Formats: sequence, C-alpha cells, structure tokens
Amino acid sequence: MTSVSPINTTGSRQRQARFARLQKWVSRAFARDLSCLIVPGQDVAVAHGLNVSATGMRVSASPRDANVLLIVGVLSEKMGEVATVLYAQMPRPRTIVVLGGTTPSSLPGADVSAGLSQEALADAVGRLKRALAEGAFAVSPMDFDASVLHARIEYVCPMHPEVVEDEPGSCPKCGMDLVAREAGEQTPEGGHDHEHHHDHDHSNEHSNERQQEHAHENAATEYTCPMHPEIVRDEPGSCPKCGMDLVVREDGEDEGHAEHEHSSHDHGEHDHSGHEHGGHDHGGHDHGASGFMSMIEVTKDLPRSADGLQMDWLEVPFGPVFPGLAGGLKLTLTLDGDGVTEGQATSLVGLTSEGENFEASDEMDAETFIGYLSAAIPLAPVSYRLLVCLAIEQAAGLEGDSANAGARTGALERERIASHLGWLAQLGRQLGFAWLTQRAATLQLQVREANRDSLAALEPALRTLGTRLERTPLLKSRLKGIGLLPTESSDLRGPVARAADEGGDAWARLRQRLAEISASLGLIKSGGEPALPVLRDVGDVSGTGEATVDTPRGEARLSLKLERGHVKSYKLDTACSQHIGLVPKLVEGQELGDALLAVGSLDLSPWEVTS
Amino acid sequence: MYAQAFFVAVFGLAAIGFGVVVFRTSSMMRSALALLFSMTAVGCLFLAMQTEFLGVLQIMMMATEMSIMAIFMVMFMMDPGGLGGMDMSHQKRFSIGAGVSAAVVAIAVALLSDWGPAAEQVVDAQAQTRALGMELLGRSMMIFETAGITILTAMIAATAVAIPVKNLSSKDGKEASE
Amino acid sequence: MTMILILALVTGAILFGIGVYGALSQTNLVMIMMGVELMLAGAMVNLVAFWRFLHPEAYSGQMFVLVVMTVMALEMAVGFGVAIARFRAKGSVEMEEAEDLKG
Amino acid sequence: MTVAIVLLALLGSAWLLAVVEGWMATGRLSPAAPLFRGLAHLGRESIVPRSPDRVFFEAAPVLLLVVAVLGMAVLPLAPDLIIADLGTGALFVNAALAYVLVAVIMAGWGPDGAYAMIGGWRFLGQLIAYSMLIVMPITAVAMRAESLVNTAIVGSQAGLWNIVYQPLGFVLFYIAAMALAFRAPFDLPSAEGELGGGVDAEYTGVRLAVLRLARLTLVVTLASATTVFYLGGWHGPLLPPSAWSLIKTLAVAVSMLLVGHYLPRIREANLMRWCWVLGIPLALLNIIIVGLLILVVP
Repeated sequence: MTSVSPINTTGSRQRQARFARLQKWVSRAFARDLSCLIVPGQDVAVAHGLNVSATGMRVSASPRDANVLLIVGVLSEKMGEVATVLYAQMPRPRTIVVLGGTTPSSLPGADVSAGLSQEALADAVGRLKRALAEGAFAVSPMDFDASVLHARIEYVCPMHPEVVEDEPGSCPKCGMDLVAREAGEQTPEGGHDHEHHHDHDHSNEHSNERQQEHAHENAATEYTCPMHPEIVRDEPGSCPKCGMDLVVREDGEDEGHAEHEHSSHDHGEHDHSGHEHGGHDHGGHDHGASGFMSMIEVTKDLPRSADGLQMDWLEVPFGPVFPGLAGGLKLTLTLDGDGVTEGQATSLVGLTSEGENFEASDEMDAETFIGYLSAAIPLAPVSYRLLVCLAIEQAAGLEGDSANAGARTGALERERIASHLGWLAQLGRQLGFAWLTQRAATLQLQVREANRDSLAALEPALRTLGTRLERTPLLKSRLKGIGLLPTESSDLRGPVARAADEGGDAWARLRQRLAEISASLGLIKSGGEPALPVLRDVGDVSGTGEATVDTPRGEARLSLKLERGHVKSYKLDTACSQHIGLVPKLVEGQELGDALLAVGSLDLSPWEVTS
Repeated sequence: MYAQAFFVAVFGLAAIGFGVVVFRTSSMMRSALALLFSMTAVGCLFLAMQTEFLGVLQIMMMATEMSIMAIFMVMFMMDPGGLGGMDMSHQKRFSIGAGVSAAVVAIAVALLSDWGPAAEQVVDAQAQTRALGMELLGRSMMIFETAGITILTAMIAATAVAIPVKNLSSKDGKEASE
Repeated sequence: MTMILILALVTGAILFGIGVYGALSQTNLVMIMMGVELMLAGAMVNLVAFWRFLHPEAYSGQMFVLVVMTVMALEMAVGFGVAIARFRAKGSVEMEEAEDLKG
Repeated sequence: MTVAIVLLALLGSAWLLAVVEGWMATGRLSPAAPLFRGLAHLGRESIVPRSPDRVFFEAAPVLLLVVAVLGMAVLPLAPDLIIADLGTGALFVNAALAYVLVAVIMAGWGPDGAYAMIGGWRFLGQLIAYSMLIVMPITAVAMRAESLVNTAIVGSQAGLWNIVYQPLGFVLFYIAAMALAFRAPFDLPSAEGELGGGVDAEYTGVRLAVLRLARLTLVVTLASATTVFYLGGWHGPLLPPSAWSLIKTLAVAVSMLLVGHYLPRIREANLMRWCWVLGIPLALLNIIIVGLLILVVP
C-alpha cells in the first residue's frame, strides 16, 4: 500500500521534471502561497489570540486547498487521528506546523513547531517560508502511512459477503480475489469523509477492476428471468415465457436493498474506467447489484422525504474540522438530497464530567486542577477558572470576598464579549459573510486582553457592529425562523434560553448575544478592572464545594471534593452538554443550510460537552 | 460547399455517436449528458446548415433541459452510478428490429426520392432572424400562440400533477417545466 | 448541395432509429423519454434540412422546428410530472412494474 | 489578432479580480500573489479522488473555462474588436452560459464526493431560479435594439444607456448574473461554511488552477455582458472605445465581488421564491414597459 496511487506517481513524475526546470520559481511560489488548515479549528486559534491571516497565510476551508497543517494546542487522541486523515488528503508538498503541543503519533514529525503565541506563529511561518523557498520540500511523494488510514480498508468476497478479511487474498469458499472496501463506520471521520485515503485509492480501484474481470468468469453462475424468477438456467439465453434476456442472479441478492440503494445513490464507487456497458456484475461493494431488481422493492422501505418522495439516504459527516462548525464538533447528518432526515452531534474533544481518578495521584492540588480545567476548555478558560476558584473557596469555607469580585466579574464579562464575538465570526464563516468574520475576529482579538479603558474605547465599534448587523440585508430573512426551539423546553441555558422568549430562533439568538455584549460592556464599566481570577490561599483544607458560573454559553455547575488542598473528585455540568442533545430535534426535516445554521446558532462548544 | 458538407458530416456523426452512448452506458449521469451532447451536436448541425437562430436556440434549450433530465434520472433510477451494471432494458430484439427498420426506411426514402434542385444560397442570419420573427407574428401567429398557450398549460398541469396534496411548496413541477 | 441534403436526411433517419430503439427497449420512464427526445431530434434535423435546401424562402419551415422544440419541452414537462406522480404513488417508474398501465 | 487582444484582456481582468479577491481576504494588495498562487498550483500534486467518474472530473473545469471564453467571444470591446459578431449574439451569450450549469453538475458528480454532489445539484435548483431572469431582460434589450447582434445592441444605446432606459431590467440581470457566476451571496454550490467548498472541494493542483481561472473568467464575461447590454458598451467621451469597455467591465466585475463581501449567503428557498414570485413578474413588466416606450417614443 504505497502512499500514492500510480496515477499520482506518473503525475508527480512529470511535475518533478517541471519542478527541476523551474525549481527556483516554484519553490518561491510555494513560499509565497501558504494556505493552512487549522486543527482543531479557526475559532480555537482566535481564542488563543492567534491572528493567522496577519502572518500572510490564507486560512483554507478544505484540506484540498491547504498546504500547511496548523495544529493549535494539544490534540485529543481522536483529533490526532482526524488530523492524520486531513493531512493525507492534502496535496504534496504539505507541511505540518505545531503550536504549543506535540505532533500526534500517527503523523510524521512537525516541520516547524513553536509556542502558542502570535510572535511564535509569525516566527514559525517565517522559518517555514525560508525552508520552502530553499526548495526543502520536493513534490516527490514521501512515503507517509498511518495505521488510522489502514484501519479503514477491509477485504470482502464479492460472492460471499460474510467473508471479511483484513488482508487482500482470495476467498476460501470460491477462490475469487477479495475486494477492498471501506470499513467505515467505526473509524473517526475527517472533514471530508468521502475519500479519506486517496493514498490507497488506486490500489483499491485496481482490485475492483481485477475483481470485475473475474466476475465475468466466475460470478456468472446463474441466469434468471427478470420477470419470471422461477426460470433459472446455467447459461445465458432468453426466457421461455416472455423471451426476455436472462440476467445474472447473484447470491445474497435480497439482502439490504436499502444499503444498496444507499451506496448506489451516493454513487459510492462507480468507476466506469474502461468498460461502459453494464454487462458485468460488480458484487464487490453492494448487494443485489445484478439482475432485475424491483424498484418497488427497493423504494418501499425508504423513508419519505419532506415532499413525500421516497429518496435514498446518504450519511455525511460535517466536522470535526469543518469551516462552518466549531472545531472538534462532529455533526453527522443523514441527507436525502439537500434535506436532513436525521442527525446528531458528538464532541471529539469533550472532557469527562466526573473525575474520580485523582485518588492515586497526589499531583492534583488546587492550582493544577484549575490549570487542567481551564486548559481543557480553550474557548472559555476564564469562566471555568473562576468556577473552580469559587468551588474550592466554598469548599474551604471562605466567604465570597468583595475585594476582587469586581475584577472577577470584569474578567468574566470580558470573556463573554470575546466569546460572543467569536460566535459572530463563526456565523460569518458559516454564512460566507466575509466582512462579519473579519470584523468580529479582529474585535475579539482586541477584546481578549483588553483592560477597562481600551474596552471603553472599543465600545463604539462594538455597538456599530451590532446596529450594522441589524440592518444587513438578507441576514434577517436568512436567520428568521431557523432553529426554532420550544419556549418551554427546560434544558435550555444561557443566551439560548434567554432568546427563547423573543422568538427562540437563530435571529433571536443573534440579537440576544448582541444585547449581552452591550450589557457586559455596561457591567465592566460599573465593575472593576478585569483581572484573571486567582485562587485565594486555602491551605490544606478538606471539604466539598459547589459553585455555579454563568459562562458565555450558559450556567456551568461544578461540585468537587477537597482533601488537604487536593482535589479528589469533581462533578461538572455544563450548558453545552445539555444543548448538544437538542441537535437531532433541531436538524430533522430541515434543509442542509438551515440545519447547519440551527446547530451553529446554539454556539455549541465541543470542549464543554461532558461525557 | 465542401466545407459545409464536411461540417454537416462531422456534427451528424457526433450526434449519432452520443445518441448511441445514451443507451450503452450504465451510468445515468453519462447517458443524460450524452443525450445533451447529442442534442448540442444537432444544434451545431443546424449552424452548419446556416440556420443560426434555431441552432443557437437548440444549443441553449437543451443544456437546461437535459441537466434537469439528469437529476430526474438520478432520482428515479435504482442505480444512477451504474455500478450495479444492471440491465435496464427489455424486448431487445424487437426494439433493435424496429429501430433499424425505421432508420432503413427513412434512409431509403432519403436516397431514392428525387429532391430536385437544392437551393445554393440562403440569406444571412440577421435577415433570417428578422424574417422568422415576421413569420411568427404574421402568417403563423395563430400556431405560435397556440404552442405558447399549450406549453403554459402543460407547465401548470405538470406542476399540479407533481406536487403532493399535503404541501404545495414542491418545486418539482417548475423543474419539469423548465 | 443535394448531397448535403441527403447527408442531413440520413443523419436524421439514424437518430430517429436510435430513438425508436431506446423508446421501445428501455424499462425506465425517464429513459423512454430520452428515446422520444432523440426521435424528435431526428425529425428536427430533417425539417431544417428541408427548409435550408428545398424552401429557404418559406419560413414556416423554421417555425415548424420551433414548434417541435416546444413539443420537446412539453413532453419533458408532462413526462416528469407523471414520473413524479407515479413515483410518489407506486414508488417506481419502471415500466416492468406498471401492470396497471398495461392494456 | 482580435482573438489575442480579447484573450489578453480576459486574462488581465481575471488577474485583477484575483488581486481584488486577495485584498478582500487579507486586506493587503499584492499584485504578484495570484501569479505565485497559480505557479504553486502547477507545482503541487493534483490528486485524483477515490473512484471518480474520470471523464466528468477532468472535463468540468475545462468546460467551464471554454464556456466563459465562448461567451466573451461574441461580446464586443469596440466596434471592430469582437471575435465573432454573430447574427444572434445576444442569444448565443445565453446559450454559452447555459453550459455553466452542465460544467458545475459534472464537477459535482465527477469526484464522487457527497459535498461536491450536493453542490452540483444545488446549482440546478439555483438555475431554476435565475435562468428566466437572464433571458427575459435580454429580450427587452433586444427589443430596443430591434436586433440580436451585440454590436447593434451597443449601437442602440448611443443616445441613452439601457441602464437608464430600462433600470428594472438592469437590476434583475445584474442579480441573475451574480447567481449564474455563483459568487457570494449566491455561492450555494461552492459554499465553504455549508459544504466545505462544494464543487470546488475535490480539485487540487493544476485542475484547481484551471477551475479558479474559469470562475474568475466567468465573472469577467458576465460583467462584460452587463456592460454590453446595459452600460452602453464602448460608448464614452475622450478615451478610446475599448478602454471604456474595459473600465466598465472591470467596474461591474469588482462591484460583483464587493457586494458578495458584505452580504450573507442567501437561503436557497428564499432565492427560489423571490425569483419566481417577484423576479419574473418584474421581468415581464420590464418587457411591457420597454415595448410601450418603443411604440410611444418615436
């Protein structure tokens, strides 16, 4: 299983020749034309205070258009696999830049790694450019191969679906060559599921074709009449009853028409390479691929789509690295055409809601725990830092102190503004509303570390953004009535809950968040200078504490058990883990665009989804 | 003269070739688009025969028409990708016989009958278009208007048939009438 | 010139033949419509050829072609309308399964 | 000669649009960037996806480019600067642009990917919405010129540009043109936030370079058509005719990009509803008004 298909090798061989000719220029071009795919996501990068486009890199929506894989922070194991898949989808020469983390084991080592700050990023990009300009990265395919990619291929016998091997070979029953197919489901999907591993593709197609030729010989065992199933012959001919040509019958024909229809409608693996006329039977990838199939049979089990037509389904993963969704959030939608029949969202970066495992380790003292939790939630670190501080202080029996209450509120509200701006940028990304994305991201970067005075200076800009959005044509008609949630549904929190009263659709949520931005500005004015919440000295106390903080996405509750200043166990309950349950209701029966918008309007942060 | 003969022959062959592909491939997309290109070739044939307006019109109309044909193929075939390679035809011999005989008869008529002297020249495209317009809104206005009304009726009828009773928002009718 | 006329007529005849084959042999309503379209195309080629080489002064020839084009669009519209209706009702547009339409 | 000039103008405009695009994305004006980007694309590996319909996958970008160039071929830059001044030029522009749909559907089906396929079919729905609004305004334009010849159409605007004579038609055509070029806010088939690039998503390397060039060229062609039909083509004081054509074309093209920058993507259902419930009646009204004007005003 080489890392590049024959076609691509020849292709890149020509290109190598061209490369040798204008090496200098092409290398310079590579250096000048950097476009990066950010893992886990753009929102995370901005939340870390990174302004990627300022370094002269374009931010790419798909791995196809990217040549730099920019890994921000530490990746969970699942995200590591996703990153590998995405890397495999990027055209060569491709590079890896890791900021403030380690390269996932399944990837080749990082070409440039640096700290998690704007300066470090700029410096890293500079080094990368120099390396590229020197032509360090030839187009020649480097053998990159990862278990993640292999895990997706299994080998089945076309005639005996029950025969499934891990290695290519021949079927023990009929001796036919086994056909490669995607194992699919149990493996995590990247942003672009449909061809995870062009790396294996060609070998894959080859085996298909080989199998087809075999199919011509062996598979054509029985012939039957489309109209009169009782007619079964060993050789082709015409039906004695109706004179129609007999057609090949294949074993296991009548199993799972639904899947067959499914795999054929998303035209799973039609390769017409060479043979045009459908004389041969494929067997390989779908059941009942031959003979006459009653369309009524095929369609009768299919669900009716919105307009009452039985359409076949196509399960498409969106995310976890998808421009329209928060990084780390994976939305799996079952589509018929452009309509969503069902879907659910899962988080690949969520943290565990209950930590009991600290008994063994004594490292988990209060400060470490604060660091652990706020690091685990990059989109709203301050809120959770504050949450832990409050919980621990309560466990320690300290009174809420008025001294730095103002500072803490200030910090919380500042983060709320930044977070809502981040959501606006995300909305812009989803709606292809470039201006909003740029504006909101810029403001978010300014707000993140701003102090009271600079926030006051930013206030007009923020208010104009709000009013301008209210007046933007098409925006209201796009958002009105999208993602409607019943007002009385109990598990709503935060902005979503507060928006439920005035309409409870995406438009209401937008206005609610805009309102909260200005409200927070007011609070900061009246409150104290924003400062990162610091834990007051609690000593080696023991006890249990519980606290609630209204994070930007809704109340989060934390209860923890403290022993001699060490956190023994905690229980976390966040808004997002409630909201993510709403997704199936929200997307069902919607158009694709509306469904994505509805999910986006919830502002789900996969990091806060607890399992 | 010879150039014209050449182009007529080339586009004629193209039209026939794509026409054959329509029923030879097992991928619905391919047969739909093959039909499209066959129609386009017919349009070019018109152009080669100095019938500019009709040619361009044909080329224009068929693009949309056949693309819509394509989506309906994908909707209504069990195996749009053609990976099953299933045989979607019946009564082959009879059909082939009918097709061949029809073609042969027509060709025989074309070859055997005496067409008399053929016109050497036609007026240029602009004059043609003008004259055609005059014709349409002059002598054969009635026919033309009837055609217009008919297709409007067909649009409405098709939409009415197509949309389900429960929700009237289906666009299928419109697609069909494009 | 007559040679070109005959060339065009032969092309039209062959297209018509292919259309007849398609319309008769296909089991799927949409494919049958494709056959019909090809037949109409053949007819149009003949009409244009006749207009061009026999009566370039009579524009009713071109007008006739326009009418045929209209008929094509019409056939599409009605055909798809029926197809959708059948698909919704029976879940199939296969002629093999259209017993209720058989005489 | 003419061919060379027109093609050069086309390439130049496409390059300028690419620069503007880059400026909107990054905020920096870097004239060299598009060139480097193109060169880098040539250098990169051009991936063939899993099990593509190879014919369509390869043909789609090329067809899109060819179609855009063909459309440009019948549009005059100056009275004598036109590749082919067809007797049915205005109709031919339609015919050529109709194949944009075919190319996009090919690009959607070819690579065997869910996102691309959805994008391709989405564009068909989009066509159902906009196509009428391309044809009907052009009809009104041809009515005034009493000809389908593009040079004659420009000539008919010597006194009064069509944008003044039939503003309604201009607005409709401008919107429909943007929908046809599937630029934001009508970029449903290639939506990044919804389909991760849609029909563009599977193309890499050389093929991607061709696709990008084709899409920019398409915008130029449509802008040029708008100029010819509504902005009086080459008419204008002082400067030579071709200069005026270019200036107007580029202005329209850039305006198309800018509008997209400041608007959110339109909702598919809304587009369909507005085009059929509002657009087509307006287009008919436009035709009636123009007809009356022609009859009443000597």
